[in-house]
Amino acid sequence: MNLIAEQIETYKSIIETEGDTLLVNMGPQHPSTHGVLRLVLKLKGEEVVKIEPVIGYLHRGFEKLSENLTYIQIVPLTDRMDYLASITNELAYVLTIEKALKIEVPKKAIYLRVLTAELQRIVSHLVWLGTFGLDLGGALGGGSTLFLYCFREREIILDLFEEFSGARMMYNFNQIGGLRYQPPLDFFSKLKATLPKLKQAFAEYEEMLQENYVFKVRTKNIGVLEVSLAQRMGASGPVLRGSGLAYDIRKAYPYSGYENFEFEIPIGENGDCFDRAKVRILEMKQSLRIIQQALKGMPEGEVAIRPPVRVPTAVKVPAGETYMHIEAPRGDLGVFLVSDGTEKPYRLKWRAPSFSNLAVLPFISNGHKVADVMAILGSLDPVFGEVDR
Amino acid sequence: MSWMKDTFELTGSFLSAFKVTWKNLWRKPVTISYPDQKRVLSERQRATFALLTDPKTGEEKCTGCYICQNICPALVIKMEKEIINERGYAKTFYLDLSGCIFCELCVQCCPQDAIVMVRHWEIAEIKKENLVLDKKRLMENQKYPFSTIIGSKIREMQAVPKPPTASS
Amino acid sequence: MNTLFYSLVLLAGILLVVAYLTWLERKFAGRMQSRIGPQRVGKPWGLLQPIADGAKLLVKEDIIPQATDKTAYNLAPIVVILATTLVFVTIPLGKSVVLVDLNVGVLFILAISSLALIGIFMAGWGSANKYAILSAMRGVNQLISYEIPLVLACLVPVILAGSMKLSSIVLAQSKVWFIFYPFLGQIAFLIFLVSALAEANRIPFDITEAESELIAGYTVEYSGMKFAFLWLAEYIHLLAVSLVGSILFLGGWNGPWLPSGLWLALKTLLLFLLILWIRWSLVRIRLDQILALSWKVLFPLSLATLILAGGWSFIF
Amino acid sequence: MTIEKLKDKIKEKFNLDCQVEVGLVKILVPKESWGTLAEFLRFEAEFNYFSFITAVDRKEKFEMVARVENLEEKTACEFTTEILPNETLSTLSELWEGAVWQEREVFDLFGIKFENHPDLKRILLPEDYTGYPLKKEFPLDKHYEPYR
Repeated sequence: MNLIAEQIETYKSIIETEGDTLLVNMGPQHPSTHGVLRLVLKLKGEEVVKIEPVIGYLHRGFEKLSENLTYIQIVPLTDRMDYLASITNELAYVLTIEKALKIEVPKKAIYLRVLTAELQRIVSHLVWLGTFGLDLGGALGGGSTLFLYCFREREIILDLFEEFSGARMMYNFNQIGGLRYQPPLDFFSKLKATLPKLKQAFAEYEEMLQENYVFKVRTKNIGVLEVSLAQRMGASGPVLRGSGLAYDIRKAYPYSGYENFEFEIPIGENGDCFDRAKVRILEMKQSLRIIQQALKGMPEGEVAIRPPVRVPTAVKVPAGETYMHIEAPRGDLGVFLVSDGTEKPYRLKWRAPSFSNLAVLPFISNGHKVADVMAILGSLDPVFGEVDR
Repeated sequence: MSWMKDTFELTGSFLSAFKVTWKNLWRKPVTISYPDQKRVLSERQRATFALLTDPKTGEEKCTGCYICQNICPALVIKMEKEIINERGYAKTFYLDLSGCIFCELCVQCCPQDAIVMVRHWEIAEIKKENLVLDKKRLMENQKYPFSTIIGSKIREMQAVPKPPTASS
Repeated sequence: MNTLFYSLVLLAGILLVVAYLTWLERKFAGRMQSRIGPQRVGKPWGLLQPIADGAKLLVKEDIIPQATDKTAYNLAPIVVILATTLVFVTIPLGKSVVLVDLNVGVLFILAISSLALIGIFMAGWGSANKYAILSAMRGVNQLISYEIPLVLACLVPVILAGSMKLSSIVLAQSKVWFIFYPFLGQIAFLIFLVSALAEANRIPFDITEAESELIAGYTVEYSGMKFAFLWLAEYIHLLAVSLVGSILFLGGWNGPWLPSGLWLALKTLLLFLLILWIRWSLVRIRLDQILALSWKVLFPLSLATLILAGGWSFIF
Repeated sequence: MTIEKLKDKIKEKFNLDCQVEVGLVKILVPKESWGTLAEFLRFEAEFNYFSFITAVDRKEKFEMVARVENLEEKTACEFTTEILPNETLSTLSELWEGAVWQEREVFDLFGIKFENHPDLKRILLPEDYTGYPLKKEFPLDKHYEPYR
């Protein structure tokens, strides 16, 4: 009898209870927190009563660092923000500086930027799809089948990037005023050869997920995000479009020649996990469409307006404020630059889409089961390099 | 009879999932068994660095001009200059690979094409100190194949590409 | 003395077979995922991989966290592996190759194998870890709900054969295997397969060790040989499920041309591969959906099947 | 509401001059009317989408910039105010929920406090951290003891 009483005391101290709720701390090291997120869950049985994300484990002081580097030195650092979509980060930064300097880049550079940004979008969404499968406990695969399929396809594109820039993930590929190099001579033919493979793979995924009853059961009506809340939260990208608002910066504020390309904006209906997933899968197909158009219309010519810079202080931005936002794979990636006429930015604020998207999590996951929280988190697709900067 | 419909859909989705895995069961594995097979590296591979000597005269190309040290965003290059016979040399040259972000800016800005990236990526070390490449080790790295991106070539690479001539 | 010798042989045989079943699973999953699978230890196909794994787990440090309930924590792996291994006592592996051919074989198997639940709960509770406790709760929920359809599905062959003795059930299938009985056989087999998967905690029912939310469930605090026991128990259970399934529904060692033992092995292997295929192709279902599947679909269906089986044996 | 109309309305209501670019209004507001202007922008001008709020350290004062957008009409508004260090600013989080985390970030990195903020604590840095790294006075070159 005494032993049992002792045991009860022990467990009381171990399991922190509040009424009949259980406080569970998930992360920062946890299989499905997509990096280093900590979630403090308050559970009632299996049901989530309260959820609080704790972020900042990957904070590298990016904005402070930028204030102490020159405009040219920052370009390779931007790769490290959203490490799954490096090129779009570079593009956002480079376009901001070009906007502030009011320079135009050659047409071939514009086309190549669009081409690579869309390839990058596919890469990023493939990683999302694979990890979303893992979060669901393996949509198609006890943990990892879909994940490995997605990475198999991603590898093809990364090989292409490697041919182009010599690096697989951190490219340092855009420069202020164009691109750093021409693509290798056989780049376009290789890319053309891979497109049918990708197309077939996407068709497989779409069939597999959209028509899959189990996938539907796990994602439909889970984590419903209303469109008005999504707007007020500043959620963007597939999260906002999944809620049913056809807002895409590529269409709304065309940058880098996106007005020359034809594509559709896929939207969802309810704003649940299924819609967000659907939007992303359809977006990959639209990206393929843009790539095909870019390949068809690829002009000849130079890719940069100036030879590569040799000194770090070569670029000086006139004093003023510049804001530029582009449609990154995760949404509205904005760069707010305050310059004071020197070679270093006075303040460089990154409006990271993952940050705003992740803030939605506590609003939409209450009342769901623990397993659903992971599905919702996966469908928001945060990347912690970008959330924590 | 919604549960009947559900059950049918359930079975159908199981079958479609089985179909995909079945198809993939007969595809060839994409794995490259690393130490036995190695993947073909791209010509522009960025992996580690080398300091070059001029193949004709056998002299070091680096003149110790500090440009790469100044442009490095990660501050991993440290060098000292000395002047012998009215020509600059790098007396010491340290490159800390553990902090390097492989952005290639140092290669891009080198006016003498003295520092290049080499296509040799098996650079893991047990001790962190060994990742600091000094001048001697950088010179030794010349034995590996170079990446095609070299400071003076970047300008050419931005221009309109010429189709390969018949001789080459 | 003879019995002791045979049981030792049986135990060693089970462990060896199970070790190579894990190898088979890894190889199979690898090919399904465009990978190669184990290939380094024991070239060319990594045939020594299970032995290397076992050696690794044996020499690993056995960490016992301070806050654990030592008795429950230490006893749990033993209970689990005992419960799963004892099942083999009454499973016939050939025409008269059986340790004890019990008159109530089916009952014995069902009763003993559900004892593993107690071990799982002990492991979850004893670990004093929130994930483990959640997992143990889920395990109890799931196993209790799937026990009933499993028992009812197992009763169908019992009714059809008129005996609970496994050898006489096989004997009754010497002309037609039970799975070929129209409707009745297939539905009963399906119910058996689904509930056996749930009992064995395999995907799509592996919510007890759902790695995406509960990390590893009740095994989260175990290391070394204790973890190996829990992990082996899962595979032993799977082997038992495949064996029992092929005996109850697929006609056991009945079959033309080939020797009887080979037939049983072949059927067991096929069933095992089917389970692996399911594991590597499906998504995990949520707890409430699993329970709903059990109580709303499988339970009524299995009752109906039972009545159908009764009618069948009454008529023919 | 078109940009021109918005400009007139702001002139009429708040007596403020706007800087107009294509699809964008930039307003410099005094600190007192920050909250009322935000309310006007949210409910009357229907700028529903909250993009970001941030601060710029101008050494003797902080410049606060917030950007909101109307996604349907593709218009945006950047409103700016200037506050002295140690001054507080009324929160935007009651109008746009997205401001909750963004203002926490500003508080974390600049030390600016927001009135009536529901949950004002550090977000990116550890909770026992002292100092506000995005301030220009934050020492870079000397050893800094960050934790309490």
